[in-house]
Amino acid sequence: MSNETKLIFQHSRPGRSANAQAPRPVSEGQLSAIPASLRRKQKPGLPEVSELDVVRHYTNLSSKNFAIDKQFYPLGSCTMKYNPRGANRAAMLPGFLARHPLAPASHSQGYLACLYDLQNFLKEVTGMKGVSLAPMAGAQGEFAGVAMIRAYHDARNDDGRTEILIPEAAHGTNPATAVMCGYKVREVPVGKDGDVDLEALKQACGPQTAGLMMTNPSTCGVFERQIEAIAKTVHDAGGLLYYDGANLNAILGKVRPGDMGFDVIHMNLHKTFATPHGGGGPGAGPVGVSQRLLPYLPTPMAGLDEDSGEYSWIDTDTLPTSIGHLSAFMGNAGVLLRAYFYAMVLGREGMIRVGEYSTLAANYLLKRLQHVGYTAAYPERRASHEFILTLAKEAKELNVTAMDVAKRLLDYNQHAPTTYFPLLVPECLLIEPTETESKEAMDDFIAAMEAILHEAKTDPDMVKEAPFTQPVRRLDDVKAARELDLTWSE
Amino acid sequence: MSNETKLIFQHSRPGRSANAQAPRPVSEGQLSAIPASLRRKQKPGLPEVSELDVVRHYTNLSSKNFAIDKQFYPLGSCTMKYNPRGANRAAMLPGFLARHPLAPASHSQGYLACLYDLQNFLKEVTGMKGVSLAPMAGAQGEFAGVAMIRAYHDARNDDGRTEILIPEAAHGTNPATAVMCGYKVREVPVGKDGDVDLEALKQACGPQTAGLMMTNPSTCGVFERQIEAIAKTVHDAGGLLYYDGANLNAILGKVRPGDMGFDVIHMNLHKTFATPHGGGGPGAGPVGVSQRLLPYLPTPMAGLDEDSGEYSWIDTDTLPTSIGHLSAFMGNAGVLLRAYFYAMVLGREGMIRVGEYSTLAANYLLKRLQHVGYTAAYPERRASHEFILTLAKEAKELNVTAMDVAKRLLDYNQHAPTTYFPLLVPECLLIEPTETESKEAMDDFIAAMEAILHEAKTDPDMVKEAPFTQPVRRLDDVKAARELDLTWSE
Amino acid sequence: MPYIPHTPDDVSAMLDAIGAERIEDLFDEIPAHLKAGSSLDALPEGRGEMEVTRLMAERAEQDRYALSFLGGGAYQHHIPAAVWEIATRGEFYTAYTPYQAEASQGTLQVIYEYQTLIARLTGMDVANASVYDGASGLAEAVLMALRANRKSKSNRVLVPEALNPRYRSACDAIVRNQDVALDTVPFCGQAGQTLTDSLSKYEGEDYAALVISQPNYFGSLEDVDALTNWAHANGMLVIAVVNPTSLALLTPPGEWGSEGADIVVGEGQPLGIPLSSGGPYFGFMACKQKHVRQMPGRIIGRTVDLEGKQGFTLTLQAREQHIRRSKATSNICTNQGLAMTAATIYMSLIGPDGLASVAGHCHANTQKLADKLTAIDGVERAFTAPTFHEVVLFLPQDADTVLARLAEKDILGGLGLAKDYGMKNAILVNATEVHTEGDLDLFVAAMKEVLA
Amino acid sequence: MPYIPHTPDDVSAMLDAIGAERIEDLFDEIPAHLKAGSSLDALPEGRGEMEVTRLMAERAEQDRYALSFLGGGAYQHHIPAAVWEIATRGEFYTAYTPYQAEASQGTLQVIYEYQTLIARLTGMDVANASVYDGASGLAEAVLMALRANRKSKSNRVLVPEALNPRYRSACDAIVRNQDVALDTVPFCGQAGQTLTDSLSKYEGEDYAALVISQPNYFGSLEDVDALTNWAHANGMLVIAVVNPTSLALLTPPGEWGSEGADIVVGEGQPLGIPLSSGGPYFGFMACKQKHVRQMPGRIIGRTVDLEGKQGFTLTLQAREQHIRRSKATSNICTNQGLAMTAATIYMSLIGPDGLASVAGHCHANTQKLADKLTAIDGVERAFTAPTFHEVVLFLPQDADTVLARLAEKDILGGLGLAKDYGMKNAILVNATEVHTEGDLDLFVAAMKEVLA
Ligand SMILES: Cc1ncc(COP(=O)(O)O)c(C=O)c1O
Ligand SMILES: Cc1ncc(COP(=O)(O)O)c(C=O)c1O
Repeated sequence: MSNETKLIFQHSRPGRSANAQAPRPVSEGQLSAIPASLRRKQKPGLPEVSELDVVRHYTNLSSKNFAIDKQFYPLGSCTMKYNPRGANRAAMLPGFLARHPLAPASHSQGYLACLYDLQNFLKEVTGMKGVSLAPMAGAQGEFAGVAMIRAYHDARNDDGRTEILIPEAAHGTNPATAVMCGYKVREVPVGKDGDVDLEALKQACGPQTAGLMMTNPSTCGVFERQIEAIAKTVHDAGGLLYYDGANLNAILGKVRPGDMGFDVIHMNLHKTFATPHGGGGPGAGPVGVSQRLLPYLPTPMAGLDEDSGEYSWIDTDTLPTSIGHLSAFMGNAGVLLRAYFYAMVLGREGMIRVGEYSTLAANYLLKRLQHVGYTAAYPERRASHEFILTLAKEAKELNVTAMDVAKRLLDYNQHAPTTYFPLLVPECLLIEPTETESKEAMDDFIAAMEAILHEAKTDPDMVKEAPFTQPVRRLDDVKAARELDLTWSE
Repeated sequence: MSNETKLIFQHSRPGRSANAQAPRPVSEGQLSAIPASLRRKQKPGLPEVSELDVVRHYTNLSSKNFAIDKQFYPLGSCTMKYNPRGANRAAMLPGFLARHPLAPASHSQGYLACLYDLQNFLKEVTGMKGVSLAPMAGAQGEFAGVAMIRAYHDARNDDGRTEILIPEAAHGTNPATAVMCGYKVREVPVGKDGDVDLEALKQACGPQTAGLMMTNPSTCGVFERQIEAIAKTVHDAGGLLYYDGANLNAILGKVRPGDMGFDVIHMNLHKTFATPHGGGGPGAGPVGVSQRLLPYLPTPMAGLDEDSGEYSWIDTDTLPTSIGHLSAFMGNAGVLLRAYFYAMVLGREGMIRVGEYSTLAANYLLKRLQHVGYTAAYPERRASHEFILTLAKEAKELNVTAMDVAKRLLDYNQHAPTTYFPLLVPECLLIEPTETESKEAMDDFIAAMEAILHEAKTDPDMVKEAPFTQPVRRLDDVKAARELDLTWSE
Repeated sequence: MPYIPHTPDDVSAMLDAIGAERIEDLFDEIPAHLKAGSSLDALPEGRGEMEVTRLMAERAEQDRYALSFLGGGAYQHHIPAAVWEIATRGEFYTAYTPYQAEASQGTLQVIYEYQTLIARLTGMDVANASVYDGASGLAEAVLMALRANRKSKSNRVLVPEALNPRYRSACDAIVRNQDVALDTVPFCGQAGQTLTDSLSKYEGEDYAALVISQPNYFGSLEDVDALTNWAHANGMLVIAVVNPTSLALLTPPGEWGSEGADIVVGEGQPLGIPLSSGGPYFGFMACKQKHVRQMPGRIIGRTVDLEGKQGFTLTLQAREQHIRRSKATSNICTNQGLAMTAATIYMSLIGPDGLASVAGHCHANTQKLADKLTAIDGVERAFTAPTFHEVVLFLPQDADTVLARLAEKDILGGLGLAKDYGMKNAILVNATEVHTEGDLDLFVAAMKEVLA
Repeated sequence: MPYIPHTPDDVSAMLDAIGAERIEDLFDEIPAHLKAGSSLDALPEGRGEMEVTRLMAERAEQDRYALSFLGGGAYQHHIPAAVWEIATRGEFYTAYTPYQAEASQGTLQVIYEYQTLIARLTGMDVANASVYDGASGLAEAVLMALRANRKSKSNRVLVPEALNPRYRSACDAIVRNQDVALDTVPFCGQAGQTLTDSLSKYEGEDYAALVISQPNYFGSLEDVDALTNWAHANGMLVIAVVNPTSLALLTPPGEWGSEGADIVVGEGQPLGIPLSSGGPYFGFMACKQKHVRQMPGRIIGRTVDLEGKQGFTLTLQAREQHIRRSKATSNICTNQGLAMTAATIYMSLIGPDGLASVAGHCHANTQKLADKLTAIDGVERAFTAPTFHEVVLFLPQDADTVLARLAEKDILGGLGLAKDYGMKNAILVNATEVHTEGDLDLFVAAMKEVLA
């Protein structure tokens, strides 16, 4: 009666197999061209199980997950909106699934047409001059973006620029990316109102500045009001402005990064364009650039010969200044097709609604949560598509932390918000409802939050022990790290 | 924190919709050809919900089901074997899904080829002379079979035959079918050893006998050893022999109904041929017949012109003696395609293994359950692909019934066997493991049954209150029937 | 061994536990000379999923066509992707009939919701959990009407000639075994409708029910109020056969005439079920509360559990074969559960306004198509009655020949009416929301070529 | 409003709660002149799921071809239907990265199983939860080797010319930003292999690692033992780039030479992932236990909960960007989780013997194809080394022209080597278990025609 699920390996029995799936064994004679010295001595330890074993095992495992398809999932900075099932069907059409990445352009016109259109849509909604769909996730988009900044300075032989500036609220991928691109990172403080400390920025800027990476709205869940001054400061110093588009959902159709002065941007299609997160991935992180970075876009991209109406690949042979390929082929095609589907269904009016309704939802949720007794981190500010609560008071007075509240929410069948990010707000919960959740779904969440606050006051120990209703209770992370157990053995 | 799932109607809000799904509204002008007097006054009360509402609601509802994909499901007489996912994919190929049932033969050669092959496979495995795939479930197959018996007698003007004989252990569809075909039903008793009471049968047979319906192995889970004598008795009286193929799994590849002397048979493809049960259906109940019933097969069937290699439909114009169509088109095509897939994967060797391994599993399970203390209904007999336990002793001594054990099994994450069928065995559990369940799965079931027997002895009240772990506790069936609540209203 | 998990070790362990030496021993109760009547040579050798999938994919490809305007009881509609992605989840797809209610609340609640949806769509009080299809559903409805109409002693039911001929024949094939007669009410050759005039000759006769099809096979809309009132005035029950899509726009049977229809059946396929060569579809069936105990098929009720919590369960099982055996209302057992599940998801997704848009486009597109086709010389509408989403057109040439020539161009241009109605030059044409203006024009252009 | 549930009532209620009049008010912190820089005219009007699906289906159709023998890093294989039917279940498909472990045990256990499978397949100690793809995975491996090889002070790594050129260029595009240099080891023009001879000139030089590709881009099998031992003897780590299917037959990197490779990466696509125009695939990455703290990407550990029950959780997070920021081992955050989930299901279904059969058929079919093609006058094998499931053939004519003419017949006959290796007459051809004898013969016949 335990709900501990065996490992697939524990179902294994020598000689068992799902043998409708494999071709008949070949004879040793058919393998004679492979030298014995290169042959494996023991068969690899994959499980030997039946087809039913596999189907049952993974079906049962799946039921141990929360997911948008089952729960409200207000994970800040992650934009957990509804993933249209129609997009999945379209991307899984046999014609798309069977296309080899290196099929000649003559046999790729349908696929290239989708990419070409998507590139144009993304240019338009971001206000950038060119877009490449190649990066495989947000972080790879960041990498491409910063590599382009570097290529830009390099091309001008402007080689004293060794630093990237990053507001302290930034996502961890920003500094990590800057380092991967060979830069040093200098953090810029954020003020009490959630905006960047402009004075500090001015002081940090200089001839060593390659660029600034930021998101707007920031991960503090507020719109950076001094964006123009920031842009001017960085540009005046000769640096470029990078936009981390993870928060694009907040402003889609309202204000465009290109119009704010950004030189380069990545978008997370697995956020703003509703492609699924798949329990960790895949995503897609297209990059958009202003005029001056066009020569450096990562390849390949889809091109169109207006005369013949033929699509083709733009690759390093036609764009030799490109920073090049970031993967063996051309990015996460299946994700791009899903985003294309989404963009086509939304169309121009739909894009504009995204920013509006995600912002409406976040401001509603914020106000209601304040009303039931929670503390906003930036009470004077509008929420963007997300906002931060701080539980510093509760932590101090009741010894109930943001993590405790997060865990207790699971018992109410609500996924927890993002916890402890951004790091600068103590005991924070970063909450993002998205535009696809109904008011009733938000009201259920509010009711749960209200109940938990009450529990925190009346029975804090219980809250600290939560969750009680999940497949496991709180896990021993220290043991996990100290006594590493990363692969299973009998 | 309740796991009560709202009704979809409770998510409804006026004006909400999943509007990526519907075309834009038409204008009233476009509807002007429809007289106002025929127009609906109020819109129908379908729920007004978002796409996410729907996906989440039905995903969550699905998780309140047991299913083969999640649990061992030893429901006797139902043959809950693994439903190959490959069959689902094949049947859902766009080409198959898009074919209109009335598309001309010129545009149906691929589909007809599958049907034609399947007809031949079924003829071969049952030993019958002709097969029609038209019936949409077992019961409709029974209907077709008995209607053919009637057509046969009618054609010979043998019109005094007003009765169908049915062993008392038979499935309820058998007598219900006989009545739908205009016959009276006479039950034939079954002996203590599970075989038909041959003497009683002889007495029941006569000029009023249109035929006998039986399954072999019977629903007592044993092979009817006197089958030849029974056949002779019925045939001598001028009656025909009907085989309820629901239990075909037990003998597939071992002994064929045609060779046992049956004149007509239906098969449950949703049992023997591994097509899914879908929470109640659909199934497919093809019928096979001996030579003398060939003229009466239900239409349409797939035919082949050997010379041209062209497939065509055999319909009432070419087979005017047919009992005709049983549905608007030609049966549950998607189910037939799944069965075809299954038959092709199994092939001839695979078919033979089905009977062998389902019988092996049942006999193993029976022996082990006897060993842990349960009582077999027919301890002297071999099990077929299923067997019966009787809990008469436990009911009497501990007041724990077959139903109590069934409900308690759910707490052990095991689906319950069939309860109280066949009616002639008191407090019975009819158990069918099928050939697709591993020994480990059966051993887990045995362990649960052993534990429950122990609980029944030590804590019978608890067992009587089970289940405890399901979305609901035992339901008030009396209230359900007395205070009928069959549709939801606000 | 595909789909069989047992290793040689498992087999010996199991045989040991049984006390048998070989698997073959387990069949020792079968008379030896009956065994192995065949080595199943007509079956091919088993192949892997890969090969069989490829073979079937090739066969599926073979039957592709560009464009279809076939209706006649099965219609092309947009099916939201969510419908089958959810319906084929293992929890729905591989569950059995919900006999163990506690472990089947998912399926049970779906059915309860479905019953509610069908009742609301048809304007009736209650619905069952589906029957095989529309045509066999009509047979069940006829048998039900005979039981339910206590005033009538007859075994006869009136059926319009304009009802889908496939429904008439399937219904007849089923009910004639109980000596039930279906008498045919002719349609008006001008209007393409069933007029009350043609019923007058049955006045005063004992019929258990009148069947009314809305729309009828020709796509024509019947004067359902008049027909219903006539039937009730003559002591007959009314069995409505309806297209579910049309009900978003048309008066629901529950509101026909002054009392409404008594029993409603129809083909559920338009509600999210792919054409798929004719099945699995599902028949829906609804009735007035007072007839519920005569209704065949499964019915789910809402009740409470031990702790007073809402739950769902099979109810009124005393109507069913597994309890009532030869006294059951029908022999139906397995129904069309999964298709019904899909339809429930479809109806929830499409909503009341969405279904009205679908119905509206079907109607408007069919009108437009008829207009375009009748602009061709010699092509004209056969009937004067208003239509829903099908229409009969007369061609200047033999219809079957024209249709065959269109098919050579991979356009399935409609159904001929020669076989069923002797109308050699007539075709029955359907368009739905899936057809674009371009699709219609392609058809019209091809028709012009063929007729030229 | 597609995908937005709010009714006008909802909107007013929400605005009321906020105390705003119009939605637009919520954007009052955005400088007005920045707003509405465009009315997004480059975007079309929104369309329904039906229209967009039809458009995309037509485009997907456009790209169909009869038969393909393209490999070069992505391979056609049979994918069991169960793989994606399960992987696209909402619970996997729509979950986020498992940050809340208690509510993500499904995904977490899948990853733990996946780590185990990859470790076993490669013969390594540990694996991470996937990187983007094989090529970017190689870049991560190079950077990791620089960190892990404490003995080396260099920023240089040796890379064989016979490594997939797409891997070389992507790897370079990534690592050159940190001033890492990839020096190219040429291959032997006769054998099509990387010989230890060609390495001798690097002896004594400080390189952090040697990359070994098994098989290499030409499909040739390298003498991995000799190469591994050479690298270790020269103070370098060994980075193995392997095809996962081949590992069912070939010595796993963990057993190469006397000590085994140190880091293993490869493209996971052959393990149940559709070709799908190049992605999403996933890169797998494994290493020796002692290097685990240098490995990038997510890693799952098994632990216990409060009650001592087994559970799974993200571990060693101090390597990752969300904790370690600029000091992280990589910037990777989102990975290829769903593809990894599919691969886990694939590996479980196919099993060790099944994968060996797949690999065996790939090899045997490619051999057979090469034999058939080289029976054509003027077609010959380019290299002498043994191959796995790809082979380079010389044609008597310009390869790109031949391939284009084959493509006109809807046969994709291989990849040209002109651009990457200047081998104008050479093609790289692959066959797998999906190709039947008939497929091979079709190709051969077409090739004969084209060359005739
Ligand atoms: C603000 C921000 N930037 C960047 C990223 C990185 O994107 P990805 O996970 O796709 O690499 C994320 C993702 O969580 C993010 O929230
Ligand atoms: C012995 C037996 N006969 C007949 C049937 C009826 O088959 P169906 O449910 O497909 O109508 C069943 C199904 O449960 C059965 O078990």
